[in-house]
Amino acid sequence: MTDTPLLQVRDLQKAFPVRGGLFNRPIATANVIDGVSFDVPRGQTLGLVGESGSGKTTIGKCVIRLIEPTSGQILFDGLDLMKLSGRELRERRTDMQMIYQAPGASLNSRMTVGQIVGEALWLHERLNGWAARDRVMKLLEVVGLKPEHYHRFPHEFSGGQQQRIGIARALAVRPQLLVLDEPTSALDVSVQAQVLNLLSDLQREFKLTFLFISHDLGVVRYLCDQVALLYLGKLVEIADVNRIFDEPKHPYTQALISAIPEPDPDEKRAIITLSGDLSRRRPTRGCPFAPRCQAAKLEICDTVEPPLIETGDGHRVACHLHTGAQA
Amino acid sequence: MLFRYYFLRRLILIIPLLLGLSLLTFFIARVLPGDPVGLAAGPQATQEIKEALRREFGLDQPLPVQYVTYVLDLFRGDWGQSLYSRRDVSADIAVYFPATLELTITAIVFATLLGVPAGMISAIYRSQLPDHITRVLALFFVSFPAFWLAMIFQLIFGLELNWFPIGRRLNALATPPEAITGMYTLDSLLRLDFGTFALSLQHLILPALVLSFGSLASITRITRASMLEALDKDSVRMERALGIPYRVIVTKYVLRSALIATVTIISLEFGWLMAGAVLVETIFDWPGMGLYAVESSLRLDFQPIMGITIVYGIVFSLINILADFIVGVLDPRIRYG
Amino acid sequence: MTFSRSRLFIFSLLICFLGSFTVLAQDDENVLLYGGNQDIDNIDPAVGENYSINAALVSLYDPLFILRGEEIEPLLVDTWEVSDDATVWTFNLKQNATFHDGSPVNAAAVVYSFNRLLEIQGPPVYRWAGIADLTSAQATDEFTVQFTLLQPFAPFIGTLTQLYIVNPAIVEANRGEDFGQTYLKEQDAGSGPFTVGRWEIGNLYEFVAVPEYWGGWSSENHPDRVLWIIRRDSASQVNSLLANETHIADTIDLRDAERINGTEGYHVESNAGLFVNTLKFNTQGEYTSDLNVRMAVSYAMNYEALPQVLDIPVELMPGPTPLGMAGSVADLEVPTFDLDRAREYLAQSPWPEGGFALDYVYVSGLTFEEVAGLVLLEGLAELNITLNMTPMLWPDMVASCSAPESGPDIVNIYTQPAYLDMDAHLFNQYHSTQWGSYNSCGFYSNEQVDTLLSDARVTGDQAARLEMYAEAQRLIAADQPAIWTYSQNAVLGFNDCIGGYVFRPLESLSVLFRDLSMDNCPTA
Amino acid sequence: MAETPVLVQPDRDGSPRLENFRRAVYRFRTNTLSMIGLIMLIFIVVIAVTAPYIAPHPEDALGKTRVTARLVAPNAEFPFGTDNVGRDIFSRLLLGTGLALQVGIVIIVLATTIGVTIGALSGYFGGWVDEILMRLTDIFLTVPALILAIAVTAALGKGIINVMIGIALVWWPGFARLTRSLVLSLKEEPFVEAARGLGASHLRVLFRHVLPNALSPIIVKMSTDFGFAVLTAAALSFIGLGAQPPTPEWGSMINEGRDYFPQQWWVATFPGMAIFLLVFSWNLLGDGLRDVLDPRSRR
Amino acid sequence: MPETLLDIQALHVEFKTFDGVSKVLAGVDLRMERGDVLGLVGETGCGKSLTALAVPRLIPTPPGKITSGRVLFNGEDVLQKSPNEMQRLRAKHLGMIFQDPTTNLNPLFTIREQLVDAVLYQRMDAQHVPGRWKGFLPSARQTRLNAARRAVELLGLVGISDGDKRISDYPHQFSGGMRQRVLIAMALAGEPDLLIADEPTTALDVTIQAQILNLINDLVKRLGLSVLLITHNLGVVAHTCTRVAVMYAGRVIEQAPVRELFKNPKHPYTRGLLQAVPTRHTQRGDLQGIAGSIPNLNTPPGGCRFHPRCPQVMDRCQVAVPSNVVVGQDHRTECYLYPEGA
Repeated sequence: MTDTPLLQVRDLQKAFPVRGGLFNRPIATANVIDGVSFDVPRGQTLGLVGESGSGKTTIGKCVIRLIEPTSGQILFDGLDLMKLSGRELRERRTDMQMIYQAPGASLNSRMTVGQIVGEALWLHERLNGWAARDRVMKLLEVVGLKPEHYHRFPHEFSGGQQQRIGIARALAVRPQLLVLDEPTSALDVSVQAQVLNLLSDLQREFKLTFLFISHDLGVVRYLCDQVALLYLGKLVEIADVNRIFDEPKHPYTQALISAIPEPDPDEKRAIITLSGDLSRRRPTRGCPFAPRCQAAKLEICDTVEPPLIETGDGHRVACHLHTGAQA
Repeated sequence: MLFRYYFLRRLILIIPLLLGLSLLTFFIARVLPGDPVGLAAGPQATQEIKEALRREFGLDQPLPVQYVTYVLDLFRGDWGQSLYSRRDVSADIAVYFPATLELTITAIVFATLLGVPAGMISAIYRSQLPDHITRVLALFFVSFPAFWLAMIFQLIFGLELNWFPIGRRLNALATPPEAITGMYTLDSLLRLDFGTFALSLQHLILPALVLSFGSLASITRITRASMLEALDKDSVRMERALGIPYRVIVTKYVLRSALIATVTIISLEFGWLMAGAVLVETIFDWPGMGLYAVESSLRLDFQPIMGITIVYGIVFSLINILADFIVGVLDPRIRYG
Repeated sequence: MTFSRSRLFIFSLLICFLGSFTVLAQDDENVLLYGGNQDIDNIDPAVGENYSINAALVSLYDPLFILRGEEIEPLLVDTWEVSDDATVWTFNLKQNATFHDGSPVNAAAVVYSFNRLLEIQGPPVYRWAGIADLTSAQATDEFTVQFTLLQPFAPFIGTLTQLYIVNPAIVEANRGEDFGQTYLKEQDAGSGPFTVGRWEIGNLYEFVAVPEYWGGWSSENHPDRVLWIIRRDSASQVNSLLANETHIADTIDLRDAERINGTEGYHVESNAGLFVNTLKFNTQGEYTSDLNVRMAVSYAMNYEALPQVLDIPVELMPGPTPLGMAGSVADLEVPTFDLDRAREYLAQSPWPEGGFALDYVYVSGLTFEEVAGLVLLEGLAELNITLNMTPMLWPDMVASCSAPESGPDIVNIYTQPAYLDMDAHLFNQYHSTQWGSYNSCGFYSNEQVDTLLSDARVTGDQAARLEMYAEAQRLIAADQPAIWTYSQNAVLGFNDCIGGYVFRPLESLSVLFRDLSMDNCPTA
Repeated sequence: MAETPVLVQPDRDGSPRLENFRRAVYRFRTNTLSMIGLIMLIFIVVIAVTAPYIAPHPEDALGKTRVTARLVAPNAEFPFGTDNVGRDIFSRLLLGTGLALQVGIVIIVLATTIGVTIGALSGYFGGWVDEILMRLTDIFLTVPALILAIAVTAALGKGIINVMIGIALVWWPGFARLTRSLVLSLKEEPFVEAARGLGASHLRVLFRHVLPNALSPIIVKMSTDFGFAVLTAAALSFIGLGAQPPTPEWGSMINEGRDYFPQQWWVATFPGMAIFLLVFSWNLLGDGLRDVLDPRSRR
Repeated sequence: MPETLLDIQALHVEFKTFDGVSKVLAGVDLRMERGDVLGLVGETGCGKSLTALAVPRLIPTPPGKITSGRVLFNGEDVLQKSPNEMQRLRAKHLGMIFQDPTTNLNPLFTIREQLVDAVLYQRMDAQHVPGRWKGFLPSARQTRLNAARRAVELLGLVGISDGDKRISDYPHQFSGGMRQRVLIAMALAGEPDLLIADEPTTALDVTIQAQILNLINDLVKRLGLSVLLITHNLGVVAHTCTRVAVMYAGRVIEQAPVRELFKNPKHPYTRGLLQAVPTRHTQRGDLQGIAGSIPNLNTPPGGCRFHPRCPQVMDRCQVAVPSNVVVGQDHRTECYLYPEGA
């Protein structure tokens, strides 16, 4: 599969108005996402990693236009989603679905499983009655639920099962792209493993492309082909999963990886502890990460914002230490 | 957004609200089929007399012109005249409004003083006997028609037990305090006239009590609910884990968060009470806005109806803003925008 | 801490109860406490008119003539003459009358006051509509006024009881843009025995006696001050009277009257007045234009039940006019409660079996009117006629009376003559030119009646006039344009200490404070 | 995918909807007060239905008067005495029960319909729609209820129906505000977003996903407002804007009795008690429903 | 012989729900010595938080109820104490921090107000603490001022260096990690014998989690704290604790020193858990979960509560609860795979 990537995001930007003044008019904008570009090749998984507040979920929702981006290009299978009208967009929704972080909250508690999954079929294929029922049953089977679950309400299920219902609903419209927004972060470890395996199997079976949003590097390493790291709405590093974990270049990536608590008491690594926390107020100039950076800081870090630069093998990083600025 | 900006904006926004309000009232009042002019002109008035009256009150103009004239006059401080009594609306309101305000404020104070502790007790003893008793009592009192309860109270406490006077703001022979606010109790206090204060207070208690029952239940319920919510917060568990005595947690930490919801409901209830005061005013012969409003409405006397509506509009808005302000003081997290 | 708190509580209780013993400052002056059921809206003589306003006006101002008992007495007038055709009236004024500021009440003041009424065109002015204009009144000398009317008008003197003389100097000084209306709303400019004291809107009004009243007081123990205390509720009226919080109460019903008469030291004055209740048929209406229907309905009314259910003393009407009025015909044959006769009449109508519905319109909230309707409703049910009880806001009712098309089938109206003359009772109700005002909501039209009523107006000879009115009454009764139900007694509760009260059939509820005397009246 | 999930819930018979309902009933039944309220209410409804058959003098509600038996104190024949035209108060109370219930129901249903529609549109679409509708709501909230009700009643003309419409017109803003706030928070819920993500139309999202989930608090408000609506209607009757006589409307019965109070206390007292019982039972019921349905108090 | 700080014996706790009575804790036995950092591990709903809450007696009652068992703290059964004694015990001997630092601070009061109260009540007896109103008295004012000084010190202890400035702020002006530090400061105000930390890092980002864990490790070293650390994150345990207890469905099914447990897990559930975490060595498709999900505690499975999910289930597992067996140095488990007394 060397054709064009299924999803190409170019210079995505999302700004929220900051209101103020006597009449509460927008007086400024805050960029939550600032010029993010990446590709997701067909059938592969891109992991989008960052701390809470880094804008990763916003990117996920912008990609399938659940949120309107301020600017940028989103090419899905070569088609620019930004140019679609409301109706056209609604039709294209078939191709991309989202799986949510809180499995319970993403299901309408007033509807039965059958209705929830069935609604997707009705909306896209105007399928109802027995035909829909059969399809729903099949989908339930695919995600590992039983036929007798058809008539039950979401609250009667465990978190893992609820997430399966969500997956079944997403699969009902035969999508090509799934945006997975921390699909396992609300689940227990044992269940998380089940869901991760299910996703992995489904990807193979249905040739799905995943945009996997997570803050858990362990899971990302397990499921993703590429990883993109996000800091304050900007990409700081993006590369193959192995490269990221084997030779992380950006100090932020290094710190994140070192902070993963491995369940092994013997593994005594030096944990790089970042000072402070992700502050919503990014510095006005220079590298946004500079105030917390543990690496040897350069003068330029406080003045010039480092661009995202390819350092070989599709490994891109935004850090002055790696952009030849040392000199 | 800045605190003072927020409130300034709220104050400015009262103006469009009042415009909308006056427009609504104006057109409701004017499309009514009634003939207030015929009524005011008297049973044997000739057409000429009625026409003269219409002309005098500008009722022969097209409606939009009348409205614009009205609003412009309003900004000049001219609230118009009653068609019926020919008295200035502003002068009448200046007399009637303080009476209602006094009654309503006292009632809301009663309701708060009774309702908040009741709600607290109810919440602390959740699902136990004190809880059940308070809840039933609150529901009990709010379920009576206020005018009926007023009659019964008048009978029991006024006529039978003779504890309170049965109506009016003051004895006929007592001179009301010289007006500062128009509220007798407050004015007599300000003028250090304690005899009159006691007397007017005596007149005030019964009607205010009856009026307060309407809000008692909601204040109790909201206090209880918000107390329960506050008691259920993680921070309470944390405070208990820190070894802070429960008494202190409830009266210091929990109460403040419970009060936030209660303040909002009190402001809403204030509006309701003010509008509902008419029934109590009728029974207790209390010369207030409610009586004025009903009399004017029954006569379709436009100008007083408009004036009353606008006064209510201003008061409601100010009370809401005040409540927001108090909530803002109580809750440092509130951002204005 | 608890101790101090409870002390605070006891203290506040004390304050409360001390208040009730506070002795209200009392000199040995006579303060008359009057429990009035109604507000005194406006005391400009050119603007207001109702029983409470009239009681105030007649105390603050002097009219040319005053109603005392059943008579019209000259007050400011000394002697007068009238031309034979009842067009030119000449009045010689008493020369000792003075306004409160000491200036004389002269002919110029009378002309000024009359013209001011006409200029302002307030409710009282209808009496002179078409009869007088701004040129009518002329001062021929300092104390002589001559009215030259536009057309002959026999009952003119009766109307002059409503012509209160204002002090031109004061009005001119406060003329403003509205002919002094703003000023006179709450202040007086009169020559009457009282002047305005405390004026608390919606609550209480004080009249202070003028010590050197030019007309002199009829009693030494006249009230020095009168407090008009608004008591809207009838129960509190009686309670206040019996508790000596008031000396006179003006909203008394039968049961209250029994209670008052049964209590030592109090009594009730109940007299048949000219306050008349009628259920007017819309004589242009779909069903009610039919005489037989009107007769049938009238015979279905249980008249005898009314005094029992109304709770107020009433006199059943002998026909279109109340008995107390000069010229009333007593021997008319009017319907009684007789369902057989009612059925006979109905049988002659186009709807012999009934089966239709009539609207009965009354002012919402007025119990008397509602109860009268209930009594009629029960009788009509026997005739298979439905009565739709339709309470209306007063202005709505007034509006519906503006034209026959919107006029209700039956409407309950109280009327009261504007001056003491049969003309004031009949003309506005039964003359076809009067359609549109709610007193003529029956839309009655009979050419003969019109002629009689018009002619009686312009006839100077009183006997001839009364003959015409008698004929008119017979004609009207034959047409049965209304169910004449009852005239309502004026009932006032008195403390026995009050003397000098004389009932006035007209203005029956407006007490003449100037004639009252007080004998050691107790005050709570 | 080797594992088979195990159900959290034990297997059981019946449909899940029934099960939910049963659970709510159970929770409701444990609340003694609301059970008392419910029983009282059922009792009242039974009276309303059977009144024509059990009232001793049913004709008294249709215009029959009894001039000879005015203001009779309660006795065997007239358990609650008679009124000023000699009608049996007991019978009139029984026969007025249906009307009192209808008044509350009509007002609340009307107000809910208007309020929920406006609140839902306002909350869901936001922007200028929200701005306009909410300013409108503010205005209606600010108009003194009584004045508006009187005006509307006057404009629409006579009759209890118009009183109900009048009150409903001042009642809806509460529902609009409630619905708006519910919709505002619900529309941020992931399941709503998921529905949009599936390509559901706005109307579908609103009516199938958002509103059903806002139902519980609305129902609770309906039940608690019921009593207040009845009281407000009674207040308007008391002012004299109520039902057409001789309809046995409780509020106007109190008004009629006011002139005879306190000597003939029964004329006003029993209708007052009747209103109290109706309102009280609804309030008890509403309090219980709140416990069952309102998530805030569900602990 | 090390001193026993906490000894929970056969603790049973029930919760009343609308679907019936839920037996949430079914005989928990747990023991920790002074100086231990004991990790209590398990999945959602296994009862680890309740076990911790039972020590300061903070289980919400109703609906919860301790039906039997003993909780010996410093040798005394806390379940027998009066409410006043409990309040004093919590103030002076126990410190507790919770999962979500946002909700555990009262948002309406400044950090100073809350921290000063914590200091005062942990240092003094309740009746001597000057209240808000009496705080105007000079002596009381002084007391509160002293407490405020101490509060700033405490903030310094937990790594908030500009405490004298930040103490006047409201909680919402702090970031999540800072709030958790403040909570730790409050819990430590009375120098407690035992710090119970209930999922202290779950709500935090991974970089902040590392900071907080460092802080706890540091405090353990500097103050000689004993910590009961509740978590579901095995990685956290591995790097922080000295001993581990694994809970499943209301029972402690295995406990051992941390190294022993990770290297030599005995109970099938423990093994399953360890295999379910993706590590850097896990290849795609290799991840093992535990089949099924946790049982409904209203109708728990008979015998070993883990048997419906256990890959090595035997007939006897479904009949009776296995007893506690010693399987190694200070290593005990509840499983029929291991013979008693081995």
